[in-house]
This record gives sequence, C-alpha cells and structure tokens, in this order.
Amino acid sequence: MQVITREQLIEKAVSLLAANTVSCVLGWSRGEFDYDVSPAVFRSEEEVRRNFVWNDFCGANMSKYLISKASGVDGKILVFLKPCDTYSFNQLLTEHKFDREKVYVVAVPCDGMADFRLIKKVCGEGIISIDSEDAILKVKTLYSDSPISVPLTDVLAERCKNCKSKKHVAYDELLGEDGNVLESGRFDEVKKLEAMTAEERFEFWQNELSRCIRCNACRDVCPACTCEKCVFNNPSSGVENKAAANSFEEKLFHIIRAFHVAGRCTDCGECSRVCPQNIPLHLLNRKFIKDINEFYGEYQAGEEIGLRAPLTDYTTEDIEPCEIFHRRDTDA
Amino acid sequence: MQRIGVFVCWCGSNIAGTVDVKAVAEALKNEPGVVFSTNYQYMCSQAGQDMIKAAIAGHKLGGIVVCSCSPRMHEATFRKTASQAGINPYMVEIANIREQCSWVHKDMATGTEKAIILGKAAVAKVNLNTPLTPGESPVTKRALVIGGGIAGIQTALDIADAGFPVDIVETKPTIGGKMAQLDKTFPTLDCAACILTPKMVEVAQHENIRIFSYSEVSEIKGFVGNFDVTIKRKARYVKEDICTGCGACVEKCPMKKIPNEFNLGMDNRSAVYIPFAQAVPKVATIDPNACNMLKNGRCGICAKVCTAGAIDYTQKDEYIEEKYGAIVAATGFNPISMDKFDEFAYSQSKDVITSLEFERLTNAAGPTAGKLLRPSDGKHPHTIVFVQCVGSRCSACTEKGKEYCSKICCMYTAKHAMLTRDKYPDTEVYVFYIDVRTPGKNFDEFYRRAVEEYGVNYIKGMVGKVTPEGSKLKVQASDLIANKQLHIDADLVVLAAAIEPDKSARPLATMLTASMDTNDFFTEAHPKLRPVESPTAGVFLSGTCQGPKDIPETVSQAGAAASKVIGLLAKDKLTGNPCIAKSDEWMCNGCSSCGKVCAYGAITYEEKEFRLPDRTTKIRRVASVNPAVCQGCGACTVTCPSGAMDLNGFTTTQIMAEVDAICK
Amino acid sequence: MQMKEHKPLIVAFCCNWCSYAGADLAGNNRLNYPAEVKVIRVPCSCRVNPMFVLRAFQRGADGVIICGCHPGDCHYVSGNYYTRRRMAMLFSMLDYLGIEKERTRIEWVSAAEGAKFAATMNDFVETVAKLGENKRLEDLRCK
Amino acid sequence: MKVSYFPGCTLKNKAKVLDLYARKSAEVLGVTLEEIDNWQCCGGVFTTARDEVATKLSSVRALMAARDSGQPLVTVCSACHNVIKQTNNAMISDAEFADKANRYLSCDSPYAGDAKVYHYLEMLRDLVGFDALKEKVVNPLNGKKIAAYYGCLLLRPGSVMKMDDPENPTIMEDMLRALGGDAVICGKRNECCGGYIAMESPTLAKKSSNSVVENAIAAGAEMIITACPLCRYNLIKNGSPIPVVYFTEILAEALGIKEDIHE
Amino acid sequence: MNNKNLREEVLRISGVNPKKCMRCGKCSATCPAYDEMEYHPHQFVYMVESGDISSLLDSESLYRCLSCFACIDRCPRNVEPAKLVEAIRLSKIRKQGANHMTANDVPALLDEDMPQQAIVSAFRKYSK
Repeated sequence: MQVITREQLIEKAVSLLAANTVSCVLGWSRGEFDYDVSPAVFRSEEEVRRNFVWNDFCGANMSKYLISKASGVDGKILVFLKPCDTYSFNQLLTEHKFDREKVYVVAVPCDGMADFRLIKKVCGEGIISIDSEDAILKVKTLYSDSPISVPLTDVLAERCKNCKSKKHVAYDELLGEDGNVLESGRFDEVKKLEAMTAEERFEFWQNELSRCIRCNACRDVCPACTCEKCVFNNPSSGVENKAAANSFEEKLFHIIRAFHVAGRCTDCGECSRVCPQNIPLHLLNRKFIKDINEFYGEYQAGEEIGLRAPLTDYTTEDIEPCEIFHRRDTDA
Repeated sequence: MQRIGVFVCWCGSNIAGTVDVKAVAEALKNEPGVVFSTNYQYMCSQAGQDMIKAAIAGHKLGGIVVCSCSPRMHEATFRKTASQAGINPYMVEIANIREQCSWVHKDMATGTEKAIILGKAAVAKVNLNTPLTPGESPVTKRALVIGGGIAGIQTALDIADAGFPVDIVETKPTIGGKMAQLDKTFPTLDCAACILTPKMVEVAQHENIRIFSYSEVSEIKGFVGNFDVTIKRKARYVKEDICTGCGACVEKCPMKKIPNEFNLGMDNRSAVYIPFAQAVPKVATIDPNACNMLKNGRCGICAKVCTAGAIDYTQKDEYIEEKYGAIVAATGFNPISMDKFDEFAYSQSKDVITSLEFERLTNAAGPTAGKLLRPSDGKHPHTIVFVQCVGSRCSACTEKGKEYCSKICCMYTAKHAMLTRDKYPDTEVYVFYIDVRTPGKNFDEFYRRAVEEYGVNYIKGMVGKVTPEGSKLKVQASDLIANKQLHIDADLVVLAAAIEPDKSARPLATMLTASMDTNDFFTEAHPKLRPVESPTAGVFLSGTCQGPKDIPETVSQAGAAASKVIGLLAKDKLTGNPCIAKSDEWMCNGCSSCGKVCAYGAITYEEKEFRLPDRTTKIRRVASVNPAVCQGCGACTVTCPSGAMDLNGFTTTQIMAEVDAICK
Repeated sequence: MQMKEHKPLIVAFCCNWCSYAGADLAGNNRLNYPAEVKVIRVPCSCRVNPMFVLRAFQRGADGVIICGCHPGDCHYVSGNYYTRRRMAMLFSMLDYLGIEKERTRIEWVSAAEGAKFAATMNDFVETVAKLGENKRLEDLRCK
Repeated sequence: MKVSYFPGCTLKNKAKVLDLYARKSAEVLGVTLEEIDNWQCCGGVFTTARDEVATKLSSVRALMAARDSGQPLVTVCSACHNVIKQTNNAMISDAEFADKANRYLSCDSPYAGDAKVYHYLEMLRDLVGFDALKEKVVNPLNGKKIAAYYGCLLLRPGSVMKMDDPENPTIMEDMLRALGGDAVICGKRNECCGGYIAMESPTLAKKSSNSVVENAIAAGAEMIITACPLCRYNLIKNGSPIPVVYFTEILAEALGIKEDIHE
Repeated sequence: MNNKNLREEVLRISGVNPKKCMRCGKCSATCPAYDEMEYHPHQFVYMVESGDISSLLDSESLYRCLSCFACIDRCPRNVEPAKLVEAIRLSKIRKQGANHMTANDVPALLDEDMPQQAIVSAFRKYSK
C-alpha cells in the first residue's frame, strides 16, 4: 500500500491535463490482472480514469520511455517518477537523451514495490487478484477459498528491500513528503560473492548466466542502454550474436553490457526485474558500482545532472589494476 | 576480398637465421585474400622495393603485407613504395618478425611458427583495410598572442619578423607586463626598462603587429589553422588613435587619490592615467570606477584640457572578430596573496612588503623615486630581513601556498640584497633561506658575490614570526647551522611571495580546450619534447603561464613558441594524420561520453536532422570529429558503448581480426 | 602417463609509442621471451576495448596483457589514465565472475624498458602456464 | 535560546566570578547557559597522541550530553574549548579512536562528532551577533584602547579550531568594537603566554608574558583582555603594568551588570 | 624496547611522518620555549627520523613544550613537530616510575592564584 493513492495521482494528472500544463501522461496502465502493470501514454482524462493504475506493482521505471515519448508530443508530457526513477531521469538528461523542457515531472514517494514472483512462491499459482490494505496484500487465487494475507515487507522486491534512496533528485512537483538517501545493504550480496573462492564464483555465475536465453529484455528495459543500435545487433561490430550459442557468449554479452553502463547505471534494478530467467543481473552492475565507490570515491550516477561518469574521468593517482587484488587480499 | 601480396624479408640472416622465410611465404599463400607471396633478402633495398612495385602491378594487388622488421623502422618506407605503385599507402601492413620474433626466439621451428601467425594476423588486418586520405584544412596566416608581457612581446616580435601578422591582446592599458615593473634584472643587473622598453617600441612600430591593449579575449571557436576569436575592447573613454599621450589630462584630473596599481598601491594616480612614462600604446585611460564624469556626470575637465579632442565619455565596449591560424597563451603570473601568512605581519605593518613591492621601492620611476625608504615613515631602513619561500614549497595539506618551487625568488632576493648593500653599505641585510637554488648561467656566481663581496648575511633557517613593535619589526627566526633562535629588530621585511598563474588563465584554458595542471599552469603536450605546445593543436605556450621561469628562460621559450607558430603558419594547408577517429552518425546516440575523454577537444556535438526509411525525419544529437584536431589515440572509441566511434587504421573489426588470427 | 606440456597463448596489446617500442628494444638487445607472446600494436593503450580482451579469451588465449606508457607519460596526454580505470574495472569483474585473476595483467613499459618488457613477458607466461589451459572463458565453438 | 555549557575547572574554582559574568551577560543577550550535569574536567591540554583515549573521555561525555540535549556546546575557557573541539574532531576524523572511545563509554548511541562546539566568543559572533550585542551595550567602553590577547589555544590548530584566521584573527577585536572600545592590534596577540609551564619554569612564563605585555603597550594599549584564565594569570602574575581583564568581565561591564555580580 | 621499535611506536602514536620535513626550521623559529630546550623542534623531527630517540627520551626538552601548536600551524610541510614531542613524552612517562612530577612535588610550586587548569595540564603533561 502506497502513501499516495491512485486517486490522488489521477486527480493530479487530470488537473494538469485540464490546465493544459501537459498534453499527455506517461504512467502505469492496467493489464489483465492487478499485478500485470505496464507503461503507457494516456492522452485524455477518460483514458486516465479508466486505465491508470498506481499500486504495489508499479515497479516500471518511466524515465527511459521519455526518450521516445517526449520528443513527439506537442507541449509537455507528464511523468510520474518514484525516487529511484529520478536518478535515471537525471542520468538521461546528462546524456542529452531528451529535452527537459518537454517534461513535467511529478515526484511520487514509494514504499517499495512487490515482487510478483515472491508472491507466487507464497501463494502458489492461479492468482486472480491482489488487493492491498495497510501494507498487507490480500491475494485471491483460483485454488483457495479465502484471500491469503501476505505482508508487503515479505514480498518486497530485492531492490526495494535494499532501497538506496527515498529522495527524489529531480521533479517539478512533489506529492507528499520527500525522503532521504538511505544506508542500504545493497552491496551485501556482492560482498558475499567476493568472499567466495574463484571456483565458487565461477560455479555461481555459470549456473546463473547459462540460463540466459538472450531475450534482451534486460537491455531493452535498461535506462542506460540507449544506443541507436546495440553492438550486439550490429553486423559490422564483429561481435554480433543474437542467440544463445553457449555459455561464454552469455558471459561476454553480460560483461560487456555491464561495462557499457558502468558509471552510468543508477542501480535502478530494472534488469533483474524483467529477467524472465530470474538471473540476478543487478549483481554485475552493483559490483561495478561498489568498485567505483572503493577505487574512485563515492559516486551515484544521476544524483545531479551533468556529473562526469567515473569511467570518463581519472586522477593521476588512481589505483593500479594490480593493486586492486592486492588491496582486497590484504583486507581479507 | 582484397587481392593481397605477401613479402617476407630475410633481413640477411637477421630474420632468416631464426625464421624459415620460405616456409612463412609458403604458409601465407593459403590465407584468405592472398594471391601472391614471396621472399627476398632485403625487402627495404631498392631491388626489394622494385619487386614489390612489380608485384603490385603484375598481380593487381590491392593490399600488401610485409613481414620484416618493426613498423617503427620501415612502415613509412613501404607505404611510400605502395603509393609509388599506385595503391593507397594505408593498404600496407607490417608483420614484425624481426624485433618481436627472430631476435627474441632461438630455434627455427618456434620462430617460423610465430612468424607465420604474425603474418596471418597482418593478412587478416589488411583484408579489412580501406584506403585512407589525410584530411586537409587551410591555414589562416595570422597569429594571436594573449598577454603582452615579455613572453608575449618576444613571441609576437619573432612571428612578425618572419613575415606573419600578429595581434597582441593585453588586459592592461599598456603592454610590458611584470617586467616593466622590475628595477634591475639578474644576473647582469641591467635595468629592466632599458632592455624592455625598446622591445615595446619595436612592437608598437612593427608593421605586422597590432596591439589590442585594455582588451580581453571573450570567445574562441574553431581549431588549428582556423580559430575564430572575439576580442572585447574595453571602453577606455579615450580615442586611442587621436590621443598623443601628452599627459595634460592626467595633470589636470582632480581625482588624484586612486591607488596606483602599477606601483602596487604604494602611491596614487589620477582617474585618467597613463600607467607609466614608456607605456605602449602611450595613451590615457579613464578609470570608470574613479572618474566623476563617468559616475555622475560632473567634471569633464579632461575633455576641456585635451587639445587633441581625444576624450570620449560615450565610448562603449567594442567587440571585434578576427580569424587566426595559431594562438599563443602568454598570460603570465602574479605573486600570491599574503593573507594566509600573517605570521609575517603583512597586513599589520606597511613595512612588511613583497619582493615585487621592493622592486617598485628601488625603481627610479617608483613611488620613492628610487630611494629605499620605508613605506610607513619614509625613513631609511637600516636592517632589512628577506624571507624566502613564502608560500612556495608548501605541502598541499596545509591548504596554504603552493607545492612547487617558484624558481625566481632565490635569484631576485640575491639581487635585492646585493643592490641594497651596494647602494646603502650601512644597511644590515639578512636573507633567511631553506635552500638557495641557482641553476642558471652565472647564477651561482651572482649569489656568491652577494655573500662574499657585498656581505649579505645568508642564514639557513626560516622566519617564524614577525611582530611589529614601535617602529621596529621584531623578527624571530631560526639559524639551523648555529642551532640558535635569532631575534632581529628589523626596519623592513621583504617576503619572497610564491608566484601563481594569472587568474585569466583558467577561463582562457576552458575557451581553448587546453589542459591545465592542478595549479592552473597550462600543460604542455610533452613535458620534455614538446614544452611550448599545448596538447590542443594550434595552441602554444609562452612564459610563466606554463610554469615559473625567469626572464632568460621566458624569452627562450617565447622564441621557441614563435618558431612553432611560424612552422604552422608557413604551411598553406594542414595535412592531418588519416588514422583518426570517426563517428558513425547513424549509430551515435549523442550521449557525449566521447567528448569527455578527448584530451584535444576534437569532438563536438550538433543536432542533426535524419531522414528515416519511413520518410519521416528525426532530429538527433550526434558527435562529429574534427579531423584537424584529432590525434588518433582511440580513447573515445572505447568510451562509446554503441561502437559508433571507430578509429581509422585501427578499427574494432581490424583489431578483432588480428586477435582471431592469433588465437586461431 | 606423461602430460603434454601446456604452452599458454598470450595476447599482448602494446601502445605504439612506449610499449611497442620497448618490445622492439627487447629485440634489439636480443632478450629472450617465449614465442607464445603475440603482440598487437595499438596507437594507445586506451584503444584497447574490453571486448578485445574478452574476444581473445573466447578464442582461446590463456592470458591477455596490456602494455602502455607509464602514467604521466602518455603520448596522448591522458589515454593511459583511462586505460587504468577501465582495466581495473574489467579485471575486477572477471575475477568476480570466477576467472583466474592471474590471466589478466596491465604493465607500464616505456620505450627504454626493453629489459622490463622481456622480464614481464617471461613472468606472465610462467604465471599463466601454471594455471593451465583457459577453460572458463573459452568459446567451445571455436575449437 | 538555550545552549549547553561547559564552564571548566578554573571558572568553577579560583575564577568563579568570571563564570558569573559569562552567565549573566549571556542572559542579557537572550541566551541561557545550561550547565551540563556532572561534567568532568577536560584535562587542560589535548593529548595529540592517537592512542590516548582515557584522557579524552570527559570531553566525549560532555559532547554526548550536548548532543542528547540537541543544543550546541558552549565553553568559555580557551583550554576547555581547545580540548573539547580537538576531541570532537578526533571523533570525526580518527575512526579507530572514535571506536575505542565509544566502546569505553558503552553508550546506547555511539557518538560520531555530531555536537557543535562554540567558544563563548563564537557564540557572541555566530549565535547572538555583534550587531545585536552592540544594541545591548549600556556602558560603552568610550574608545578605550584595548588590546585583545588571544593566546595560543583559542585559535590553534587552525585546521581544527576553524574559529578565525589563526594568524590574523578579528573576533575579539570585533567584540571590543561592538562594546564601544578601540581595538588595538598587537603582533604578539597569538603567541603563547607560557601556559602551564608557569608552574615548573616561572622564568619562561615570565619572559613570554612580558613580551606580550610590552608589545601591547608599544601598540598603545591601556588594557589587555584575554580569553583564557591562565593567560590572565600569567600576564598579571608577571607584573603587567596595565590591567589584564577576562573578556567576560569587560562584557558584563559594558552590558551594565558587572556591579550586580559578586562572588 | 629497542630504538627501531621505539621509533615505530613514536611514529604510530603521533601519526607524524618526519619524512615530510624539508628542513626549513620554521618550527624552531616560531617556538616560544626554544631557549629552554636542549633539543629544538626541528631536531625532534630529524632525530626521530634518524632513530636517535634515546637522547630525546632523557631530555628535559620533553617537558618544555607548551603545546601552543605554533609549530603545527606554521609548518609549511604539515609535519606537526609538537605531536612528536607529545608522543615521545608519553613513551617516557608511561614507563613505571618515570613520571616527571608527582602530586607530592606540586604544592611547593603553587601560589594561591594559579588557575586549576595550569595544575591539571601540568599533571597531564608530566605524569601517568
């Protein structure tokens, strides 16, 4: 259950449309089921009232959609952004991906989003509806007579359990109250992996990445993946490969993808959310973020517009690549 | 697929001793694209080259691989050969089978095996080579020198003497810079004005030099050979072409209490002023912050007394645009502020002065007409303490001063001490030093003379505290050799303040996309081999804007910078290196990461309209590389996630083909 | 049973201005190092794309070393500083994925350091040889 | 406005009246000095050794008390101020020391340097404001020539105390001007008076103190004010021919409340 | 404790790196207790660097430092000589029976006006 209600967001959208402040609205739209939410552009009050949703399943980060949606509209487009989405928003502006003037941002506080896969684990298959009240989800399934109660905290998405910030770093208007940057345990998993032996790590990733089916969902949803044409789709790049051929192809793809977004990834966690194979892709990105923080000083992509990403910067005193292992070995 | 010829060189026994060259030629015959393969004793000889030419013609080769010594030796030779035979010189690849094969491996089998692999890699690469043509750009034959001190003056004169027009932009009303403020110069003790002012006059009279004094550079666009510069000429409220510099206005101006910058505030000037007698241009300037007429419309005396009618209260700032082929930064230095070093009581006593102020105090044209008198009471000082290294050689963690040695202080302090003892033998002079640094022609001799002939007391140690008390300055210092703390009652304390780059250097560097170090000195393209060039093509460095230096060094660097400029302007066209970055506009998404890593500012971004296959158009931001500026390092190519940025001659597919060939 | 000695394949990316010249100098001075080392010339170490490193491993290299000018001496002012950051990140990531960290290395070799080039290559080949064949990264298709 | 107050040993014993001047003056200026419960002596000097923990705990306790009250911590004696501010800085900058100190004190919420420490003079400047002070003056000093003597501990080390320019301070002079005095600047104002060495080597203290006083007199001072009770002691003890007054006393006098205060 | 270990200990507890010293002597130039000291601030730095700590341990100079921090503030290289003096003084008085002064010595040195802070400071400096 979110602090701000769906009705509040609808009224906000409707009034901004009516005042001609914006000409359309980018938000979450209802699907077949309550938990089946997808991004959509709403062009009228009627559309908003009918299809706009705001519930515990609005994990989708709207920022990336602005690249395609903000340029086409007459006037401004309204977008609702959760705290983590605003970091992507700033990062995209840093990279000149759309015109800030074309966007009207309403910041929405977020109490964390549910991970449907976790609900399924608790409640089993055949979920037909989920209501939420006071941070308790009431899950109705085909196979049980009464709704099953599940506390939201039990089924929070991993990225929300380890939420890095409740603070919006960009908006035109804020609904409710803004939060703070949080101390999170988001690097705990990375540390756990680092503490393993190389063999164990290899096994771990072999197991995870070999499941990749190269559906490219991670890439397509990623707000940092904004290339006109991905190198992996480009026949003249020399590394084009669109299908899973063997285990290493997948590693190459994921390492390079993580490297391409290193220093630009805001850790929004969309890659892992959309992965149909449940691969913890965010652990690759977080490794880079953790390394950047440790080697080059704390850096949060998207914290401000115009920040120079760590990999496009340097100091003459930077750590030598051979020292990183030495430092880690002596720390341990 | 190319038609490729392979030429394996024996290099006498240098290669053939460890590599079976025939086997190599034979093995490479079967590589994709290879239509001809041979070996010869000395491929670089005339006969060898003729053989290559004949093969190119006879086999209609499109590309060649030479398996020979290092490309650092003969790549240029074989490119020329190819070009003479009518194919593009960049269709040549070298497999280094001498330095990196035959010379480092011992047995024939190993050497041969490796040579074949290296040859295969070269063949794989040349298969992907494309003909490259160096870009050409015209050169505007005019240079801009920013800063009119001795560095700028010398650079401008040298360029102008070579026959190229030069413009000097100087922010002050006159050129001359710091040297004009000096009294004598070390180690020869000739008077600064005597050697500088003739040069200033020469500048003024030179047909190839224009001086924009009281002016600033406000915008720089373009690149090497083709800079577009906007110069702001600040309103001086005096028509420069009419003013004769007679000084009548200066004399009659009623506002006489304006601190005189030229004498570092130690005396006053009027609101309309000429900085000093030998100023160039010798025209008056009205200080708008001091002039009553400009502030509130009351006065107008200067206009009345000016018989030439040069005064113009309505003058406005003027902007002029000019094109240049080369730009020289000569923005100079300033002594640092003494604010953070008040243990020396600079703010508490007028008799604690900086060395530059001391120069004015001893200068015949200075506030005391050259008599060494204390600023506080005009009395002759009998005990003078000089303190070296004030703000130089400070650890960065103290957050005071500068980490570097300011280089000139040891020598000018020796000069000051010597001159004082020479003119006023009754004066006790103490110099507190940490080290005396005198590396220069006749420098150490000069310092020794100060000690031995003039009796200056050099004490190894530092002053810890200066306390004004009554008319005295109580100096507490250490004498490290005697292991004593000294207490000296001084009349005058002179601080050798560290020097720092002029504040205008930082914004100028930004306009030029020239790099700077942490101290705001301009960075040179190579610290040893290209000391007067900035990494940004077409931008050159003259004088202390690059680092602390004395006059002889400044003048030599100024001349060196001029010769580099002359070399550039002498060309009608600039031919670039064709192995430079190129951006594929269809793939570029305008993220602007590449521009951030470019050390040369070669990448710019523009909004471009694209026609899409569905006949609609889309405006996108895309990167473009200026071929005249790009040096071809490839930093941008790796930063670009989409691979839109590639490097001619070392394309991603070429390098990957080499990797594949080696790992096969 | 006697195992056939495994000869590791090493790809060395060398910058044109310092390290490639250093390698040439090693040759001029006839300083031996194993023939398993194959040098690819790049204008600057900053031209080395992580993709090249992975590609080499994928195609069967057992070790990849990148050599560039010493920090502060880059012919292109700052290229090797970017290399240093990129490769620190890449090597750390490869280690994180369980790839033996000894298979990757970066070394600053100047044009005067022929001896260092040879010594580095000897040491690197020896280190990589101890690890045996590169199995974790190889693309089996290409065998 | 309420602030936490650390009076220190000297002002609680041999110089009680100086403490009263400080409190009453603050009250006139609308500030209540709330003495910390059960404060312990700061120890007089800050031990720079990084492994000295026990000697700094009394300061950490005082800082914790201020933090818990949510008020800034005001000290009036230079020595206390120096010790407490340096300890606070160590709690922020030296993680090892902070960890040890927190473990010694085994408090529920570890102290991380969050309290703000003010010297009484800083309080006047930053919390009250010298303009506001000026308005409350009833007995202006009428242009009396007074030298402000800072001593060493008030300003140094500059990077930690961050109170004023350690070589060219203005805070005491600004206070004097606000009180209507003519601030005379003397170069020795930030040199040491001899401090605690007075006990073991009175000659050194005498030499140092005399040079300060002579310097002030040469600058034309008719009176010296100090911010440290020990400076005051040393200057008086070694025979200053002009009055040496603690700054709270002159403050109380200018505010017109001195006469009402008795020990 | 041998000299090398002693040196390490002094460096560790003081946090000072004497190698940063460029031998300008400004610490000694600014020291108000200079004339009372057998070894002066710059010598402390040099002697610690060269390992000659035993001479310093036995010197009265340890108790002459006023902790006025002038040498710390004015050092152009951020060496902080006073921290070395403090560290060596502690190394000395932390040893059993090595106090420079005890409570019994104090009354004779006092006069009635002497502020408490002088007494507590002296105790802190002189004894453990």
